[in-house]
Amino acid sequence: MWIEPNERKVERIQFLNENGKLIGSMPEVSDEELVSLYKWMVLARVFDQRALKLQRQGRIGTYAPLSGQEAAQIGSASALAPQDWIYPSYREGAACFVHGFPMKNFFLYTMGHLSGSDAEGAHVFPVQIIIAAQCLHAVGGAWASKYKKENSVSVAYLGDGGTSEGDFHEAMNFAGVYQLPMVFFVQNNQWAISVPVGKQTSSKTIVQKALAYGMAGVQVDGNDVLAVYMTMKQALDRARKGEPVLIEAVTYRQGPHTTADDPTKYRDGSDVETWLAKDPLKRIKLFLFEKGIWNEALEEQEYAKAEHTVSEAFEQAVNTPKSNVKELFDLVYEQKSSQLAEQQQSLASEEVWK
Amino acid sequence: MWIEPNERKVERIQFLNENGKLIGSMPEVSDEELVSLYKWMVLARVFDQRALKLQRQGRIGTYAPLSGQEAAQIGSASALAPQDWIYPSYREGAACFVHGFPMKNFFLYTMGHLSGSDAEGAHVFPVQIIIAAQCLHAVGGAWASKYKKENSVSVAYLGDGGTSEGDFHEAMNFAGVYQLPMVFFVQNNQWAISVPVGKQTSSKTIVQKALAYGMAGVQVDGNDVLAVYMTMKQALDRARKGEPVLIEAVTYRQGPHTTADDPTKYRDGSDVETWLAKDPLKRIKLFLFEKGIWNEALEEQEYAKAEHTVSEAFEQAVNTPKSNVKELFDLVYEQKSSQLAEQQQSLASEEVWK
Amino acid sequence: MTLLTMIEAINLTLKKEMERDERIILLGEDIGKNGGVFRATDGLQAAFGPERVVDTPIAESAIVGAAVGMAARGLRPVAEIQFFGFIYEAMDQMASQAARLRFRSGGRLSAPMVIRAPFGGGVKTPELHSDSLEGLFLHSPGLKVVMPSSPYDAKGLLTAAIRENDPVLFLEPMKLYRAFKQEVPEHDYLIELGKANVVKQGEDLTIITWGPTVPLVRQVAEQWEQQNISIEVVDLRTISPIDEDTVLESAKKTGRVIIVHEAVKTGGPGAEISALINEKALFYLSAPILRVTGFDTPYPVPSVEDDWLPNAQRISQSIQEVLAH
Amino acid sequence: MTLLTMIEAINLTLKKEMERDERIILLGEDIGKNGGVFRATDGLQAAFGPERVVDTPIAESAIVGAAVGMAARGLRPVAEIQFFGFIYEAMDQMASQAARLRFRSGGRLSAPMVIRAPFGGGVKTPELHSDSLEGLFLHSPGLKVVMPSSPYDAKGLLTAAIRENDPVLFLEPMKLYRAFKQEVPEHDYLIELGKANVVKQGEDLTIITWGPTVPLVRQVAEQWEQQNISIEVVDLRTISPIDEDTVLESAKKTGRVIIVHEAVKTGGPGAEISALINEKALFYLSAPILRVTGFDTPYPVPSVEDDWLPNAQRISQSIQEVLAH
Ligand SMILES: Cc1ncc(C[n+]2csc(CCOP(=O)(O)OP(=O)(O)O)c2C)c(N)n1
Ligand SMILES: Cc1ncc(C[n+]2csc(CCOP(=O)(O)OP(=O)(O)O)c2C)c(N)n1
Ligand SMILES: [Mg+2]
Ligand SMILES: [Mg+2]
Repeated sequence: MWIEPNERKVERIQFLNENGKLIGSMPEVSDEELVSLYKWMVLARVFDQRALKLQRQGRIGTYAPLSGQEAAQIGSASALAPQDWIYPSYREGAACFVHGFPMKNFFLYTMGHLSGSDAEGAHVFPVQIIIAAQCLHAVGGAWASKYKKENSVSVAYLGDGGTSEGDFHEAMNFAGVYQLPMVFFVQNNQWAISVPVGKQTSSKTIVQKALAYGMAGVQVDGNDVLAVYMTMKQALDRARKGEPVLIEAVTYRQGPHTTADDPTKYRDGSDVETWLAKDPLKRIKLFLFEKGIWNEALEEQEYAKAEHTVSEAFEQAVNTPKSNVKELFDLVYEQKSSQLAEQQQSLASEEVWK
Repeated sequence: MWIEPNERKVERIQFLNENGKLIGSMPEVSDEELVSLYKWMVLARVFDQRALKLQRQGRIGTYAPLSGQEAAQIGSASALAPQDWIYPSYREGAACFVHGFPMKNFFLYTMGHLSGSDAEGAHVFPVQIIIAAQCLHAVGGAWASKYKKENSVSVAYLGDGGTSEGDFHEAMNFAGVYQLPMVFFVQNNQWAISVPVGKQTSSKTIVQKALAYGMAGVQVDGNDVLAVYMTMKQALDRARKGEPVLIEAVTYRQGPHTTADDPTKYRDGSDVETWLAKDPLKRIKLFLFEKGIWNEALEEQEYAKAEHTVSEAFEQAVNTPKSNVKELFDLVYEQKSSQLAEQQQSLASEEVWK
Repeated sequence: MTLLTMIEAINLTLKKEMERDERIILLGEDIGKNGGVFRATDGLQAAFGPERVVDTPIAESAIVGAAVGMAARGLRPVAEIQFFGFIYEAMDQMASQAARLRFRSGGRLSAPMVIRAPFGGGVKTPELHSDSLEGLFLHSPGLKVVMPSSPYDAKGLLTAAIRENDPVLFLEPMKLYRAFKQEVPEHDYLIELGKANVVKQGEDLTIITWGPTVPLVRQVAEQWEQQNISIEVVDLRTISPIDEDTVLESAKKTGRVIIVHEAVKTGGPGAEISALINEKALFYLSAPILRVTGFDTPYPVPSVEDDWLPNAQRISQSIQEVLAH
Repeated sequence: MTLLTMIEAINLTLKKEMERDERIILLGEDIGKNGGVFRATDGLQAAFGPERVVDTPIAESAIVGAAVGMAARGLRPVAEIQFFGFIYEAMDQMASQAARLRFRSGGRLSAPMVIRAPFGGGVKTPELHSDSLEGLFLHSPGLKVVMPSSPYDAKGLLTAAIRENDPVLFLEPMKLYRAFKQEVPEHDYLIELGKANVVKQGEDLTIITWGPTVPLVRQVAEQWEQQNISIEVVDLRTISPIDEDTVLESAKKTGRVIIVHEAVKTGGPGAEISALINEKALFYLSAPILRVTGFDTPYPVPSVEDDWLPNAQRISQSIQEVLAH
C-alpha cells in the first residue's frame, strides 16, 4: 500500500539512436522540416563555438555554452506556434533564435548592453538569471492567454538543477490547479554547475515529478531532435487544451557551465567522452545523409552560411552604440521620480566638474 | 510512455471503520496502548473545547481548533521515541502535549505571553506561523541527528495547504537527497482556511507527492487512531534507517480555521455533517467498549480528569506573571547591542516621565 | 457620498475598477468565497466570477510571480498577500522580478500590478502578521509603496495604484480597517502617488508619518495645540517615492522634525527621511531629528505589543525633547 | 605569517575553524569538489569529507532553513549563498527564522550560524550577482551583518562570526577577493563584531564606508591629503550593529561626514548612519551629511556598472561640496 521510492519506471522516447538509425516507424514529418531542424542546429553550434571564442578573446563577457543541447532546444522551439511564448533561462539562445529572438541582441546581452534583452517583437521573455523564477512568469503568461483566449502556450525552459527551487514547485502546482496552457521544458543536462543530477534530487527521473501535481509528463531523448520535436508537438497540443505538461529532455552539457567555470575540477573526461558519442548533430546528420536529403556539399555550404550569419550578428552588435549610464534612470519607472531625475542630472554636472 | 495525471492509485490504510469495527486482523498493540491513545484523545478534545470557550470569553487570544484531528495528532505523536523531535505548526497542540510540551505554556502562547513557546525541555520546536517553514528546520534537525548519530527522527507537521509552499518542496528534496531521518506528517484536513484541498493542488492525493522526491509515502485514515499509530511506527522505523517518509493523514477540521474565521462563509453544513459521522473519538471509543476494556464509568472519570487537567493548566497560565516589554531587548541577541540597551533604558526613563 | 470604513472603501474601489477594466484580475489566498480574511474582496467573486477573483494555493512567490507574468502579457493583476509579514516568501518576485521587469527588458515590458497587503500592529495577531516591512521596499528600486491612512485616501490611492503602469505595493493598516467611517465619493477620483498630504498645518514642529500612525499623531498634535504648540502633521501616503518637496518645505518651515512609524527603527524608512532632510535642509534645523518607532526587536507577542508600538506618550516625550532645543 | 589574498584568508579560516570544532558543517551550492565558484572552500571537502562540506541542491531557502534547524540542534553551520543577489530567495528563512529563533523561543533556542555570500560590484557579473542588499538585513533585528575589507580583517571577522552564538551574515566583497595580498597570521585571532576600524585618522572630514569601497575611499583620502585636506576613513566592518561610538566620535571631531556604499541610495545603510549622527551629534555638523552610493536603479548591466558605482570622481565631488561649507 506504500508508495515506494522511485517505483514508477520511466521509458524514454527515442526515434533515432546514436548512429542516426530510426527506431520503430517514421513519424509524420516532412523532409523540409527535417532539414530545417538540422540547419538550425548547425547555426546553434556555430554560434556557440563563436561565442566561446569571442569570450576567450575578451570581446564578450561571461557566456553559458549550449553545445550538446541543440536538439533539445531546437526540437522544442521548432514545434512552437508564433503566438506561443518562451520564458528562457541563460542557456537557451538556440531556442530563442528559432522563436525569433535576434542573435545580434543575444551578443549584446553577453556584452552587458542594455539592449541585450530586446526581443524586437518576438515572443521571448528576457533571460532569467534567478533559477526557476521564469517558471512563474510563464504561469502568469499562460494564465493571461487562457483569460484572453489567445490560444498561446507558455513554455518555461529550465535545467535539472532548477527543479530544486521552490519556484519550480509553486509554478507546477499553479499550472496544475488552473489547468494552464503551459509546458515545463526541463533540459536535464546531467549537471548543475558541479552537481550531478543524482545529487540534485533523489528522484530517479525529473519527469516523475509531474506525478506530484496531477500533471502529464514525458521523458524524451534530448539529443534526438526528431524525438524532441514530435514530443513537443504532442505536448503543445495537450497544453493548448489546458493540460499542462512536464517534459524532461535528457541531454548533456558538453562544455563548461559558463566561461567562468572549469569543469575538470569536478567531472571526469570519460563522462564527457560517453556523451560526445551521443552528440545531437551527428545523429540527425547521419539520418539525413542516409535518407539522401543531405550531403557533404550542403553541409559545407550550411556551415559557411552559419559562420556568415553569426559574423554579421556579431558585427551588428559591435556597431551598436554603447549603453550609457544615463539611460538607466529612464528604465526604472514609466515616469521618473524627482530623486531619479536629480541623480540623472548629477551625472551631467559631474562631467562638467570633470 | 507518458506519465498521465494521477495515474497512481492510492490505497488508504484503515484499521477501524467509522463504527469502530476492526478491518482485517488486529495489529500488535497492547490494551494499555489503546487506552492510553484514547485518554490522550479525550484530553485533547476537552482542551480544544475549553480553549474555544476561553477565546469566546476573551480570556485567551486567537486559537486554531484541532477538533477532528485528535487521532492524527495523538496517533502519530504517541509513536515517537523520547529523543525524536516535533516541528509543529499552529494547530498541533495535541501532538505537542503527547511529546511533553506543557499545556500551561500552550495557554500562555494563546495569551500572547513570552513563555508561550517554552517546551521546558521537551523536544518540541516553537510553533511556526509561516506555512511550511518548519519543514526546513526539521530537515536541519534530522541532519544534525544523523551527523551526531543521535538516532532521533524529526517530524514536520503541516497541513494540506502547506504542501503548496516552496519550502515544503525544498525540504522534501533535501530529505530525499541526504536520506534524512525525517517524517513529513501532513494532516490533510480537507481545508486550508477557505480553500478545499481539491483547489490547493491538482494532485489527487497528497501522498503521491512523495514520488517527486524518490521518497516513500503512505496515506492513512487520519481519523483512525490505530491506523495512524501503527503506520507512524512503521514510518519512524524507516526514517530511523535514513529513509524519509511522507505520511498523508486524511482527516477533517471540524471547527473554524481559527477563532477569527467563519467557516459558514465557504463550506456547507452537509460537508461537516458527513465528517462528524467519522469522528475520531467515537470510533476508538466504540472499539474499546466492544473490546471490553472501556466503559461508561471510565469514560466519565476520564472526562472529569481531563477537565481538571485543563483547568489546572489554565490556572497556572493565568497566574504566570505577565510579560513585560522590557524583557524583549534581552531576547534578540545573546548580548544586546548598545542600541538595544539604550532603547531598553528609554522605557525606564519613560516611566519616570509618565 | 456614503460613510464608509476603510475596508469598505477598498472593497468598493476594487469593484469599481473591475467594472471599468476587465483586464483586472484579483488573486490571493482566501479572497474568493471567503472574501478575504478581512473581507476586502467580499462579494467580488459572486459579482465577477471565479475567473476574475481567484483563490490561490498557499504560495506567495507564485502569487506575485504569476502576477508579473500576467501583467507582462496585458492583464492588470491585483494580488493580495494575506498578511504583510508573509511577503518575505515573495521577496525575489517582488524586488528582483516585479520591480525590475521594465529595467531588465530595456523598457519594453512592464508589470502594471498591485500587491495589496494588510499590515501594522495593534490588533493582537499571531507572530509575523503585524510586521511593518515597508522599508525593505523603499530600498527596492522599481516599486512604488503606498499606504492610506483613511477611507477617503484608500479609495483615491488604490484607484491610482491600479491605473499605474508600474508595480505598486499597497499597504493597508489593519488597525484602521474598521476604526472609523468617512465620506467616500462613489465616483472616480485619484490621489496622485508620490504626493504627501499635510493633514494638519503647524509652525513649531513637523511630524512625518503614514498609514496606521496617522490618526495617533493627529491626536497627539491636537493635544499639544492646547498648550499652544503648533504641530504640522505630514501624512506621507507614498514612501516610495518620497515626496521630497513637501517634506523639505515643512522641515524648513518648522526646523524641528519627528518621524513616527511602526517599523523597527534601525535601517527603517525614518532613517531615509532624516537623511534626506539632513542632506537638503540641514541648516534649517533647530533640533535633532528624532524617530519614534518600533524598537529594534522582532515584532513582539500580543500581550506587550501596545508597549512596543509608538504611542502617545513616547511621541510626546520626543516632542518635548525636540522643543527643548 | 603569510601573504594571502582575501579568498585565501577565508579558505584558511574555514579550515582552521573546522579543525578546531567538529560541529562546524559547510553547506552550499558547488562548495564541495568544485570548491565554490570563487574557490573559497577549495580543498575543504577533500580535507574534511563530504559529510562536513556538503553540496546542496539549488534551493537557497532550504540552505538557510536547514542551517537554522542544524544550529538549533547543536551544530555550527556555515552556509554559502553563491551570490548575494540570490538571498531574496531565502529572505523568510533569514529575517523571520534565523533572526528570530532566539526571540521566538523566549531565549531557549538559538541559531549560531554564518551565512557567507560574495557581494558587491565591479567584476562584470551577470544580473543580480552584484547587488549590495545589506541594508535589508540592517533592518532585520536578530542578525549581525559583517563585511571585511582586507584579508587580515576577513580572517579575524570570520573567526569571530563562526564563534558567535547568533546568526551572522558575512558578506565578502568579490572585487577584493584577489585584489591584493596581506600578511595574515596563521594563529587564532578575533576581530570583535560591532566595532568599526578607523583605517585612517583625519581632522577635516569623515568618510564612513565598508567592504568593497574601503580601498577606494582610502585612496581618495590619500589624494586629498596632498592638498592638505585630512580625511578620516572609518571602515564600519559590521553594519549591524553599527558601532555608534566610533561613528559619533569621528563625526563630532570633523563635523563633516560622507557615507560611501554600493547599495542603492534610498533606504540604504547610509540613511541610517546619517540619521544616527543627526540624532546624536547634530550640533557638531558643519555641513550636510552626503551619501555617495549606487544610484536608485537596479544594479545595471556590466557595460555601465563602473559609471554606476561610487567612484573616485563622485567621492571627490562630494568632498568638495562638504568642504565648501
Ligand atoms: C536562485 C539562484 N541560485 C543560484 C544561482 C547560480 N547558478 C547559476 S546556474 C546554476 C546551475 C543551474 O543548473 P541547471 O538548472 O541544471 O541548468 P544548467 O546550467 O545546467 O543549464 C546555478 C546554481 C542562480 N543563478 N540563481
Ligand atoms: C507563508 C504564509 N502564508 C499564509 C499564511 C496564512 N495562513 C495561515 S493558516 C493558512 C491555511 C493553512 O492550511 P493548511 O496547511 O491546510 O493547515 P490547516 O490550517 O488546515 O491546519 C493560511 C493560508 C501563513 N500563516 N503563512
Ligand atoms: Mg543542468
Ligand atoms: Mg488543512
